[in-house]
Amino acid sequence: MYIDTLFSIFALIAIAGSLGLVLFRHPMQSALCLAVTMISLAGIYALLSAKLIFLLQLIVYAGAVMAMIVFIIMFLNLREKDLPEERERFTYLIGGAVLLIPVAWFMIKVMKSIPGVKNSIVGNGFGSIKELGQVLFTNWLVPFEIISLLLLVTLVGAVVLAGIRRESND
Amino acid sequence: MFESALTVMIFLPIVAGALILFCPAKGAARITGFFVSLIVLMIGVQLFIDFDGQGGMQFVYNTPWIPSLGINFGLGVDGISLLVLLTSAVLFPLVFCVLKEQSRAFYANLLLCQGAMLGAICATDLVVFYIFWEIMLVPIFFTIGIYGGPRRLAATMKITLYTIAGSLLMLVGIIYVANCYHQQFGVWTFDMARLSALSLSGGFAGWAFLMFMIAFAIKIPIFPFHTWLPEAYTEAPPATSFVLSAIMAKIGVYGMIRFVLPFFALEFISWATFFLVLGIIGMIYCGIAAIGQKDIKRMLAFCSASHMGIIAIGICAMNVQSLTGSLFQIAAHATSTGVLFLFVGLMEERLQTRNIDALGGLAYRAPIFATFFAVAMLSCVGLPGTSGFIGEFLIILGTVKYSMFLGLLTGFTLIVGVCYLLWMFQRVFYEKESETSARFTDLTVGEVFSFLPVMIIIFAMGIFPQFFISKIEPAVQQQIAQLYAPAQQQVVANEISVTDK
Amino acid sequence: MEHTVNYLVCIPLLPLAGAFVLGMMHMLTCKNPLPEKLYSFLAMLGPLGSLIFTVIIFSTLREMPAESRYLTQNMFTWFSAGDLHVDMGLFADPLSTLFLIFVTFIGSLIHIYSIGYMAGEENYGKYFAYFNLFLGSMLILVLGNGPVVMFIGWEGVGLCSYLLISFYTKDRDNVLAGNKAFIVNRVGDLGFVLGVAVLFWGLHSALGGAGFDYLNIKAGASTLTAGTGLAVCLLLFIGATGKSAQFPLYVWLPDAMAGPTPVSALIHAATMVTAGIYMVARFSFLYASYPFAGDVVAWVGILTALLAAIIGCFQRDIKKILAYSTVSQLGYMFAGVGVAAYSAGIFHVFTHSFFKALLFLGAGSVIYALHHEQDIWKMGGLKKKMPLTWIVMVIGALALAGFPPFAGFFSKDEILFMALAKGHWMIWLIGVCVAGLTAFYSFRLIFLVFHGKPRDQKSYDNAHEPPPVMTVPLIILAVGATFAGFFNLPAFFSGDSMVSTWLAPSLLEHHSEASRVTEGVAMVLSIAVVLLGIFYAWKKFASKPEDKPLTGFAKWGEDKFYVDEFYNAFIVQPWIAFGRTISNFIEPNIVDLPVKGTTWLYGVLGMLFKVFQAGYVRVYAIYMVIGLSLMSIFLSQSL
Amino acid sequence: MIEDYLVLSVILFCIGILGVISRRNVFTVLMSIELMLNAANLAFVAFARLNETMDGQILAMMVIAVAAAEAALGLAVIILLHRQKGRLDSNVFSLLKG
Repeated sequence: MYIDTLFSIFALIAIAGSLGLVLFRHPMQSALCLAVTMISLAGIYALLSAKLIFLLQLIVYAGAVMAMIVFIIMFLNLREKDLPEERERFTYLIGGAVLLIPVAWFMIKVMKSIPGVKNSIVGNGFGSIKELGQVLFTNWLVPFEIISLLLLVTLVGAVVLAGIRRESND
Repeated sequence: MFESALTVMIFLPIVAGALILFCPAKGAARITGFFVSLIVLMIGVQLFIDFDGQGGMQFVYNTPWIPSLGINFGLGVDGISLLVLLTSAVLFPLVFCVLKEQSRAFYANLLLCQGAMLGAICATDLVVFYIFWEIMLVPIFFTIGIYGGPRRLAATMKITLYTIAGSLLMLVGIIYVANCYHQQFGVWTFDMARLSALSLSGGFAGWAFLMFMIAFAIKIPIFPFHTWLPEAYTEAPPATSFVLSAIMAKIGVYGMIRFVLPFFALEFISWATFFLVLGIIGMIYCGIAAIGQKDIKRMLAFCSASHMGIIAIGICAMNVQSLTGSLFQIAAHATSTGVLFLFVGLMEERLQTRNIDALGGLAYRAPIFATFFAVAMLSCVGLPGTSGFIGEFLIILGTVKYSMFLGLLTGFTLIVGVCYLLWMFQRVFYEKESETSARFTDLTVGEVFSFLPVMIIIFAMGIFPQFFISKIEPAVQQQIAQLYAPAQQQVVANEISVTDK
Repeated sequence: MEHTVNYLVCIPLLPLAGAFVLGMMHMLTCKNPLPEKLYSFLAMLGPLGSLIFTVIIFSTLREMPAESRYLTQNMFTWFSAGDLHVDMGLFADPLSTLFLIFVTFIGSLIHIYSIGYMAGEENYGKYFAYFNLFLGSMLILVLGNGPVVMFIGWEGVGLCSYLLISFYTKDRDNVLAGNKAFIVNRVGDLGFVLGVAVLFWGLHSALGGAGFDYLNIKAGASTLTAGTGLAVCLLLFIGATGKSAQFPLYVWLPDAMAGPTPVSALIHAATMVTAGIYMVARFSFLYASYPFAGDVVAWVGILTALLAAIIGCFQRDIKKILAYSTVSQLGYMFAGVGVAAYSAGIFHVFTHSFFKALLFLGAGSVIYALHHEQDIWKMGGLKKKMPLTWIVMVIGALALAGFPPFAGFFSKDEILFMALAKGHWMIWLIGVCVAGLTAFYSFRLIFLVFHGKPRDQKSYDNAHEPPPVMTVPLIILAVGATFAGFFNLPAFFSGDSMVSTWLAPSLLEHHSEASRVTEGVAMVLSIAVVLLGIFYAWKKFASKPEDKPLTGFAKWGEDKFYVDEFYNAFIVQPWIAFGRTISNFIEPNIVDLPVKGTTWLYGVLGMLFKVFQAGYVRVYAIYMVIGLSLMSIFLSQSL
Repeated sequence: MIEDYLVLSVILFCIGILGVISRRNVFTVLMSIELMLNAANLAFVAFARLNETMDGQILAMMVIAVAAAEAALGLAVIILLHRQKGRLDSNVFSLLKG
């Protein structure tokens, strides 16, 4: 029972955070809202017995990625006048919401049609690091390798893109 | 002849074309291209000699390609394709030995073009045919687009989009035919011979028939689908104009005989008059249009279109004589109009102009050139003793059988061609020498020896046509018999139903 | 009797080989030409060789029984498709042998004459190459074993005619005349080819895959249906009107005089233009069965004769006069073959070739002497300077006018008499009138050129007789023009009609008998008309000719009744204008319209859709969401 | 009930889309995309729980890796854009305009 209660609380926080992300004008505020959402999502992962994902969500997402975003926002030293004027923002928001209602409705309908089970904590190592690691390195080895390659490429790419250009290249 | 001769013939130029790109020098590329086309020529001639003229497919090569859809990589030659094959094999070395040197990519494109054309001619499987048919367009696209005249881009777009539109229609037709076979026999196949068992008519078959016809009519081109032709022929470099008019247009004709006649016999018979009239209109219309041209190449473009009209007439008249005539004319036209394009190319290289008004008196400077040009031109107007006559005569003869009145109109080919060609010859070769023409030099020894074989072929085909006709005629007989078979069956069926009542 | 021989092919092949060799030599050495003697020697080999073979053939045929007098040679199958089977073969029977004789004989003479006439010309070698080519083609035409093989020669002579008319290519008018000849001939060829095609389809069941040659056609001719047969005859006759310059296709022949004079003599008077008559006679077995076709031929012929004779009376150019006279005489021949008097028509071809070649060569000598002056009103009094030429020209004119006992008299009178005997009295009447006109214009020419006072003193002073290489052929031809008529002396003069008898196996002819009295009266009448014509010409032109501007009908006649202008205005100009219209207007604006329309449509659609391409990624995302949303609405229906 | 988790993921995803289409600030757009990835992750994990297999979680892990990569690249691009144009308005970049 307490799981459902916790889920409701986390869900509300997550939704509120995400709405904040969309609605705040300054990216810094949005970023903080996103961090809130991510942390509450981490909680939800825990409720779903995904221990490793819970950890990763906290460390990688809420930690590393958000820190990077926040860092860059601060690095660029954004002031009010740097921000784009978004007067038509609310028109778009309302229009978008109207457009998305059928999408959401359809998807929710699909989700609801899945035969559900009552959520409870699953024991015997489900979602723990060791079991997950075994699956990852037996069934998912090749995708794993590809992902690592992707990260490498990203690294190089980011350096190339954001790195300092010589004058002659411009 | 060795078993995979056709495969070699098709892929040798394609592979060589790719390799040519890595040649160190332009000259080397040209020489390599020349020798490759010479090898193809030798294979082609050997095939022609070995061909026994019994009417069936020979030199067949068949290997499964996509078994799940019944697609085979099938090649073969019969009487219908023999002369087209021979033409594209024999005349090709010419484009490498005359005319100004071009870049490596140009020669690579030409070789690719030859390979694709040979592939389309030899294919016995519809899918293989379609693939080569489309590949054929690629080198044309590049050679016109890169090496063409000042308005080349518009011309390239027009020819490419026009022909692609046609071939997409044909693709639909091909799938329809295969699907019909599948419904009737429960197997997928794209093999020509097996699909010939179908005789499609009525309903969607009519549309599929028109799709095929439009695709070929664009390629040939038959009036009123010819509007890409003047631009493309005029803007293309001479070698490409030559390839387009001498060989590629013929593959449209060939396709019509090979695919439309067997698959849609009844439809074809009911539409024949319509297309025949289109052919006549095109023949006369383009012939008259040629008179209004100042640009020799444009005039020849219309001339070519006019002659293609005659060839189309020969097919639509649907008897042995006219169809033989059409097939013969395919080769004859390549030796006359096709070669005229090369001559005009030479003229343009030397004088930097193709304007009839700027020329005059070339015959005094260049008697050999003038003589060669005149021979090709006379063959073009169908003078007996040259290659042009036999085809035209047989076509007119056949058309008279089909309909006296249409035969009369077809006969006008004798008149329209002469009018503009003589006029052009007079203005370019006779009269007073113009300033531009004074720069002209006669053919070099090398050029003379390049063109000499063609001249000999022109006369040989006019005097000993039976050498060629005897090889293709049995196949034509079969084709015609096959064409009328479904119609006769229907007649018999109707008679039976009448007697039943 | 063995009918197959293997030397027939030599007859056309010798001149053709000569043409090839000469052409090659000329083409390769035209910058620094070889000596003229070499060319003329090589050029003579072909015609003379052919002449020798012709004599052999003639003697061989004479030894054969009259009913089966023919020789054939089948070389190879030319082409065969379905049940059409055409052999490349030659066929010599009395008819073709007669043609062979005078073609090779006169051809050789004119070759000799040309050696003198063309001396010093720039393209000496080319001229003889073309001449040999012409002779070869003409011999193929005559010897061909069927209409299709004949067509090689038929077109070949047309080509040579084109090449030789436009021989002086630097002048545009000459080339235009050549073009005109070729194109007008092509119009006729259209008729010929269609005629052959219709003939084939009419006969193909009777032929049953056998060779499409005269022997088989003749054998199967009876199976033709009436309509087909008539159509064949009329279509073939269209071909004949083109080649033999009959109305309405005669217009090219007067212009063809642009060529060198020996060319006019050989091609446009003696040989090529008679091909149409040869062809009609060759198909006599068809024409004889369709009297209507024969009537058409006869009427077209006689009316052409009349028209050309009238025009000929008013011309100023010496060669044009002769050209119209040729058209007129050809009309006679057609009248002859049209009324089924084939041998009479052919005999006129034979005699005509002598006297017309003579007249042309004589005119050539005059032109040569006066340095290419062709206007008869600038000549005069040449009798003293050129007595020999004068004599032969008078002989030629008498023969042309049909004055006894010269060659033209017997042949022409035979035609007129046969027309009368077969009941075509209108044709006879017109024919007699034409005879009078002929006498008038030929003596107008003689009087203006040779009599009276010189009207151009300077060129008169320079005039001289041509060299012997030119005069000898003239003399030989003059002898021919005088005596050729006696070869076919009719029974009226107690002759044995040698030529008619010789030709009989080749032709399907029914002799009609008329009383000797009628024949005598008709003959006297035509002689009287001829004398009247000569007298009128003498009165008008012999002593004090006046070159005053012509008016009224005469003006019309001088301007050739504006036939050329009519063709120009109603066929040539519209044709060209139509060509221009097509390329400037119809092609880009009408035929290309669907293509242009398609591109326009795409352009408009592009402009339309461009509005949606704001360029902001966000906006594209919105489109995506719109699509997603619509899809969701659609999908939730089915859920 | 597990489907509640899925419904949450749908809601978050839709809010993410809303962010992408309504905002012009490139930072916010980037973060909205992150949010959408998170929503997808949630769905994966929920399905993993539903079927009691761990493949869903593996996928979620990979998505996290990809998201990290995407964030790194995205930020690099943002820096580049800011340096070139001096603005953070996505409307400035309209090279796709027809």
